[in-house]
Amino acid sequence: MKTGFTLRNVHFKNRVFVASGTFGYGDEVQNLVEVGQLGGIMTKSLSWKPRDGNPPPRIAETPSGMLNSIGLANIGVHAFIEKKLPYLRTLDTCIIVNIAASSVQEYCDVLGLLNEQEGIHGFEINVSCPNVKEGGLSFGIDCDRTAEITSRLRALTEKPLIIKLTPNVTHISRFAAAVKDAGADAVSVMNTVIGMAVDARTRKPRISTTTGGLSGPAIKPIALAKVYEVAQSVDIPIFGIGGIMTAEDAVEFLLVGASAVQIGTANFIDPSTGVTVAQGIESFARQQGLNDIGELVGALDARRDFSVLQSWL
Amino acid sequence: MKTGFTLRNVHFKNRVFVASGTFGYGDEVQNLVEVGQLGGIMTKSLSWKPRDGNPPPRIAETPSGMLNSIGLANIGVHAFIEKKLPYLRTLDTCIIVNIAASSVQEYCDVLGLLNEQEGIHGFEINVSCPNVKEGGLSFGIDCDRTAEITSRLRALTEKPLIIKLTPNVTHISRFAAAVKDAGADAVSVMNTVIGMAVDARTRKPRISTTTGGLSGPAIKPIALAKVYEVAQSVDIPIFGIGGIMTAEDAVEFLLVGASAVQIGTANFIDPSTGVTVAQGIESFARQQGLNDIGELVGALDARRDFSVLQSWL
Amino acid sequence: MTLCNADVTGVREVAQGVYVLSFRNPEVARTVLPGQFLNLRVHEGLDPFLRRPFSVYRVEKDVVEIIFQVIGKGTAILAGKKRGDVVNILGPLGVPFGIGGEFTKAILIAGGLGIAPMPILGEHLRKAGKRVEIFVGARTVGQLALHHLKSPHVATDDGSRGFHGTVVALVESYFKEHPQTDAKVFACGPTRMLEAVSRFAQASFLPCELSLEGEMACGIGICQGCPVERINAERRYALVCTEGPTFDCTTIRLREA
Amino acid sequence: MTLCNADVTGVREVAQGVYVLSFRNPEVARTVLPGQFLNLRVHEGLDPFLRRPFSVYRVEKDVVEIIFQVIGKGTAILAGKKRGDVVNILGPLGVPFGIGGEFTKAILIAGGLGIAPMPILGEHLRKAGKRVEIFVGARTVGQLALHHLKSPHVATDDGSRGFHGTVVALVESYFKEHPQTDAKVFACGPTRMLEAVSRFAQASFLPCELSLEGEMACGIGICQGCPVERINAERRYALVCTEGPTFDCTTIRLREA
Ligand SMILES: Cc1cc2nc3c(=O)[nH]c(=O)nc-3n(C[C@H](O)[C@H](O)[C@H](O)COP(=O)(O)OP(=O)(O)OC[C@H]3O[C@@H](n4cnc5c(N)ncnc54)[C@H](O)[C@@H]3O)c2cc1C
Ligand SMILES: Cc1cc2nc3c(=O)[nH]c(=O)nc-3n(C[C@H](O)[C@H](O)[C@H](O)COP(=O)(O)OP(=O)(O)OC[C@H]3O[C@@H](n4cnc5c(N)ncnc54)[C@H](O)[C@@H]3O)c2cc1C
Ligand SMILES: Cc1cc2nc3c(=O)[nH]c(=O)nc-3n(C[C@H](O)[C@H](O)[C@H](O)COP(=O)(O)O)c2cc1C
Ligand SMILES: Cc1cc2nc3c(=O)[nH]c(=O)nc-3n(C[C@H](O)[C@H](O)[C@H](O)COP(=O)(O)O)c2cc1C
Ligand code: FES
Ligand code: FES
Repeated sequence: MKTGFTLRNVHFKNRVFVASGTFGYGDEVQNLVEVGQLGGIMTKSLSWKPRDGNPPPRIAETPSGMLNSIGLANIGVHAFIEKKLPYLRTLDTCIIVNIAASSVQEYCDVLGLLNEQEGIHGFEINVSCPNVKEGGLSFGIDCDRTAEITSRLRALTEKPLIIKLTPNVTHISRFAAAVKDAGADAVSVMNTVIGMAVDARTRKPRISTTTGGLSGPAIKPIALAKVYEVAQSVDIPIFGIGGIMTAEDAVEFLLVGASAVQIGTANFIDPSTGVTVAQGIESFARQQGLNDIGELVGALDARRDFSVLQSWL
Repeated sequence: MKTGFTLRNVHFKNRVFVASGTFGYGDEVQNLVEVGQLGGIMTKSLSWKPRDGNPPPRIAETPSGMLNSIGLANIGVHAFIEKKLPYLRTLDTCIIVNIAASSVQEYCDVLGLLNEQEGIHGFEINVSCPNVKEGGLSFGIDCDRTAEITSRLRALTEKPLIIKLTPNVTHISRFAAAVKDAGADAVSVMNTVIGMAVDARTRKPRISTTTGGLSGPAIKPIALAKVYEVAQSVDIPIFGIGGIMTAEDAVEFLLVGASAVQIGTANFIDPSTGVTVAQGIESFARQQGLNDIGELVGALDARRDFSVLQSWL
Repeated sequence: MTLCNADVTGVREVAQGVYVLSFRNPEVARTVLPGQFLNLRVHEGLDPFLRRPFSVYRVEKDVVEIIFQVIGKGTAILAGKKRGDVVNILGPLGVPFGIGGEFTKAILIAGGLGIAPMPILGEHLRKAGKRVEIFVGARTVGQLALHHLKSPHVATDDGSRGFHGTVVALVESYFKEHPQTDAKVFACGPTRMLEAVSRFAQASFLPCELSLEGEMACGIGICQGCPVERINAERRYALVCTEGPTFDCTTIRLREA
Repeated sequence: MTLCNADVTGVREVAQGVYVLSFRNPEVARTVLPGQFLNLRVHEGLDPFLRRPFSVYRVEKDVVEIIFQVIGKGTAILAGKKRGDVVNILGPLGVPFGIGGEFTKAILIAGGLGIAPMPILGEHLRKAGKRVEIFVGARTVGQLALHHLKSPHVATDDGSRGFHGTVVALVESYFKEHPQTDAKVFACGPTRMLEAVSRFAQASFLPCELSLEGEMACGIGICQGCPVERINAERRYALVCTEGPTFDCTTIRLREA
C-alpha cells in the first residue's frame, strides 16, 4: 500500500498529521504515542517572543466540541530552537513548524530564523492572528494581507510553505486562490470557528476572552464543506482539519479533496488518535482494494454542478 | 413576571418562538403542543409558487446536530392563504410569515399579497436564497442586496419586518447595520451554517445537494458569538437562533443580547420544546429574583474591550 | 399520538444482532395499527442526536414491541437497555397498511428486518377475516427471526435454510403452483427487494403496498426531511412519515439503493 | 502513565450525591502518588465530549478508587456505572504532594469533595513517619464523606455536626490550643477555602501545598488549557495538569471564584 505523498521537495510517509496547538512540541507525549507512525507534527504556533497566553478559563466544553482561547501561549522561537528542536530532530517523522505573528515583519523574522535550522521540514502559517497595524483585526480575514504574508515568506524559504486558512470568511476559496498565486505549496483548511459559551447562572462567558475558537466533531461538517469548496475551485494540495476522531472521518476529508489530514482536538481525548487513524485509513483502503491512499483524494461521487453558496438554506 | 415584549406595533406574550422550517405551518403538531404558550410561530418559508424541494436524502445526522437540504419545499403563498392561514388565525399566538424568494421582485410580490391578509403579525425574511440574477449566489452574503430587499419590503408594510441573517459571512454585524438602516425592525441571527457530510464507504455525500445547512446544539457556540457580535455593534432587536434545546440555552442567548429566541431543530426531538423553554425561562428568572425577563437581555458580565474577530485563535 | 417516556420491560436477542425491545404503553398498545411506527429517543444525551424510527412489531396487552438490528449507535444503545430503563416514544405515526378492501388472501413479503411489521399485520388481517401467507427472506439462516410468524415460507440467499434464492423468487415459484387473483401484497424490506416485489405485483395485476424507510428527523411532518418521489402526481414528493411509510406501489418511485 | 480501559469493580454512594467508583488497574495502583489524578473518559460517545479529571482517593491492591460528586453529565454517567462496565483512564497525572521534607506533623485540610486525595495522602504520610491531623468541612452533615479518614476533626457550615463554622476557622481554633511549628499544611477544596488556608499558613509561617482544580482538556500538557497565575515568576502562568495540581501556596495566585 502506498501511503505517502510529496509536497514540493519533501516526502511524507503518510497522510496523517497532528494539528498545531494540540500536540505540544511532541515531547509531552513521548511515552504514549509512537510519533514515528505519523506523517508529521505541526508544532504549537511560535511567535518571535514567548507569549504568556490568555488568563483562565481558556477552555470550555460545548456539544461535541470545545471552545478555546489559549492566546497562542508559546515559548518563542529562540527557546524552541534551543530546547525543543534537538528532541524533535531525533523523531522519525517530519516536523512542520507553525508560525504566528502580529505583523508581516514578525512572520518573516520567525521564518527566517527557523529556515536556517536543521531538522525542520516545512512551515505552516497561522494567519488567524490579530494584525496590530489594522486595529487587531485578524490577518486571516483579509485576503490581501494573507497573500502578502505568503509572498514575503515564499521569498525566504525553499521548504514547503503551507498557509492555514480561517473558516471565518465568506469565500474561503478566494483565500486559497490568493495564497496559491502568492506561492504557497498547500493550504490547511481549517482553523477554529469563532464561538462563544456562557454560564447562564453567573452571566459570565465561559472563557476569559468572551469569544474563542470552536473545534472538535461539532465542526466537522463545516470543515468538510470548506475543504470541498477549496478543492472544487483551486488546484492546490489541502490539509483537511476539523473534528477528525476516526479513520472514517479522515477518509471523508480525503474524498472531498484533502491530500492529507490533521488531527486536532481528538488528541486531548487520546493523543494516539493520529496513529490509530493512519492505521485505520490503511486498512480501509485495503478493504476497498486500493494500492495507494492517494486514490481516495477527491474521489467523492457527487453532482459537480453545485456551488456551496448557491443553495436554498 | 413580565414575559412579553413589543416590536414596532405588535406585542408578543413571551420571548420564545419556533423557527421557520422546523414547525411546519403549526397544524401538524396541534395534538402535541399548546402553541398558545409560544411568543409566536415563524412559518416555513413561503415563495410565490409552490416548491417541490430537493430530492432525498435531505437530512443527515451529524455530531450534536444535523444537516438539511430541504430546498425550501413549500406550498406557495396562495395555498398558504387558502389552506393554512384560516387555521393559524384561530391560534392564540402571533404568526410571523417567513418569506423566501429568488428575486427582489418575488420577495415584494409575496409580502405584498400577504400584507393584505388578516391574522399575520409580521414578516421574517429568509435571505439565504439563491439570487438567480447573480448566478445563484445567495442574497444573504451580499450586503447591498440584503439592504435592497429590506428597503423595498419596508415600503410595503407597516408590520414588523425581521431580516433573518446568514452566518456564512465574515462580518455579520455589517449586515445587521445595513438592514437596520434600510428600515428593518429586527434581525434573526442566525440561519444554518454551510456544512457537508459524506459516507466514506459509498463515497457519496449524505444529502443529495452535496452541501447543506448545519443546525442543532453543535452550532450553538457559533450562534452565540454571532448574536453577541451584532448586539455589541448595532442597536437593533435580535431573535437569537441556533441549537437551543433548554431554557438555560435560551437564557444564554438573552444574556449575549438577544431580545427573543427561536427554537429550531429541537422541535424534531420534541415539538413542545418551545413551551418547555418558555416556562423554564420564567422559573429561571423567578429564581434570580427578576420581575421582567427583559432584564436578562444583554446582561452578560464580560470584558467589553474585545472584538469577536480580534483574537489569537 | 403520544410523546412520553415508557418503561422498558425487556430486551432479548432473537437472531444474530437482532433484538426485540418491549416497553409498557397502554395508549400505543390500544391505538397502533399495522405498518405504523414510533420515533424513539434512545436516551437523553446529544449522541445520538435525532430520534430513531421503528415499526411496531407486536402488541400484547399494554406492552409494545419493536424488533431491530444493531447497525449503529442508536440501535446499540437500545440493545443495551434493561428492564427498568426508559425509552422516550413518539407515536403511533404514519399511515397504516390498508387491510380492508375486497381481497381474501394477503401475501406478506419480508426481506431481512422487513419482518418488523409482519406479526401485527398478520394478526390484524386474520381478525379481518383474511387468509395470510407469509414469505420471509434473509441472507443466511442465523439472521432469520421467524418468531410470531405463522408457518412462514422461508428463503435464504445462501440456501442455509428453506428456498435457495431471494424471497421474491420464492414468491414467484409459489405463485406458479398456487395462482392467486384475489390477493393483495404487503411488503417490507430493502429497496432492491421492494422493486422486485413491485414489478411482480404489477405484472400479476395484484394490489400491493410497500412499507418504505428513509432518513427521518421529526417523524411528524414538520421537517420535510423524508420525501419519496411520486409518479404522475401534481406534487412531486410525498413525505414518508405522514403520507407513508406504507404506499401503494404504483404511486411512488423507489430510490436507487 | 497508562491510557487504557479499566474494569469497574463497583460504585457506591457514600454521602448525599457522593460516590466512590473503583476499578482494577495494577499499573496505576502500583505507581500513583498522593495528589495525582486521572483523566477519565466516561464512555465512548461524544456527549460528554472531553475527559474528566479526578484525584485518586484510595488504592487497595490492584484496585484504584476515586470519589466524586454528581454535578453534571459526566459524573452522572460515572455514578450509573456497574461492575463489569469499563472506564477509560489516562494517568497517573500531575505532580504529587511533597511528603518528604523536615516537618513532623501534617495538617490536612479538606473542604467538601476536597477530601478526595486525603485518604491516600494520609496513608503515605504515616508510612513516611509523619503524624497526621485531618480537618474536614462540609456544608451540612449529609455531605460529609469521612470514610477512610482517621479521627477527623469535623466542621459544618450549618453546625449539623462537629464545629459550627468553616473548616479553616476550626483549624485556627485547633492551632490556638495546640500551637504547631514543625508542621506542613496540605489542602484541597473550593477556592475560597484555599485562599483562607493560604493566608492562615503564611501567617503561621508554615509550608503549605494546595491542590487546585481548573478546566482541563488533555491533562498532559498539550492543550495549554489549564493555566494558573504564578507570583513573581518569569513565566506568567503554570499549567495545573503538569506543574500541579499541587502547588506551594506562595507561588501561585488563586483565581477569583
Ligand atoms: C418508518 C421506518 C421504520 C423503521 N422500522 C425499523 C424496524 O422496525 N426495525 C429496524 O431494525 N429498523 C427500522 N428502521 C430503520 C431504523 O430506523 C435504523 O436502522 C436506525 O435508525 C439506525 O439507527 P442507528 O443509530 O443504530 O444507526 P446509525 O447508522 O448510527 O444512524 C445514523 C442515522 O441514519 C439514520 N438511519 C440509519 N439507517 C436508516 C434506515 N434504514 N432508515 C432510515 N434512517 C436510517 C438514523 O436514523 C440516523 O439518523 C425503520 C426506519 C423507518 C424510516
Ligand atoms: C486535577 C483535578 C482533580 C479533580 N478531582 C476531583 C475529585 O477527586 N472529585 C470530584 O468530585 N471532582 C474532582 N474534580 C472536579 C471534576 O473534574 C468535575 O467535577 C467534573 O469534571 C465534572 O464533570 P461533569 O461532567 O459531571 O460536570 P459538567 O458540569 O457537565 O462539566 C462540564 C465541564 O466543566 C468541567 N468542570 C466542571 N467542574 C469542574 C471542576 N470543578 N474542575 C475542573 N473542571 C470542571 C468538566 O471537566 C467539563 O469540561 C477535579 C478536577 C481537577 C482539575
Ligand atoms: C487548544 C487548541 C489550541 C490550538 N492552537 C493552535 C495554534 O497554536 N496554532 C494553530 O494554527 N492552530 C491551533 N489550533 C487549531 C487546530 O490546529 C485545528 O485547526 C482546529 O482545532 C480544528 O481541528 P480539530 O477540530 O481537529 O481540533 C488549536 C486548537 C485547539 C483546540
Ligand atoms: C429542516 C430545517 C428546515 C429549515 N427551513 C427553514 C426555512 O424554510 N426558512 C428559514 O428561514 N430557515 C429554515 N431553517 C433554519 C432554522 O429556522 C434555524 O435558523 C436553524 O435551524 C438554526 O436553529 P437550530 O439550531 O435551533 O435549528 C430550517 C432548519 C432546518 C433544520
Ligand atoms: S421525518 Fe420530518 S417530515 Fe418526515
Ligand atoms: S489540561 Fe491540557 S495543558 Fe493542562
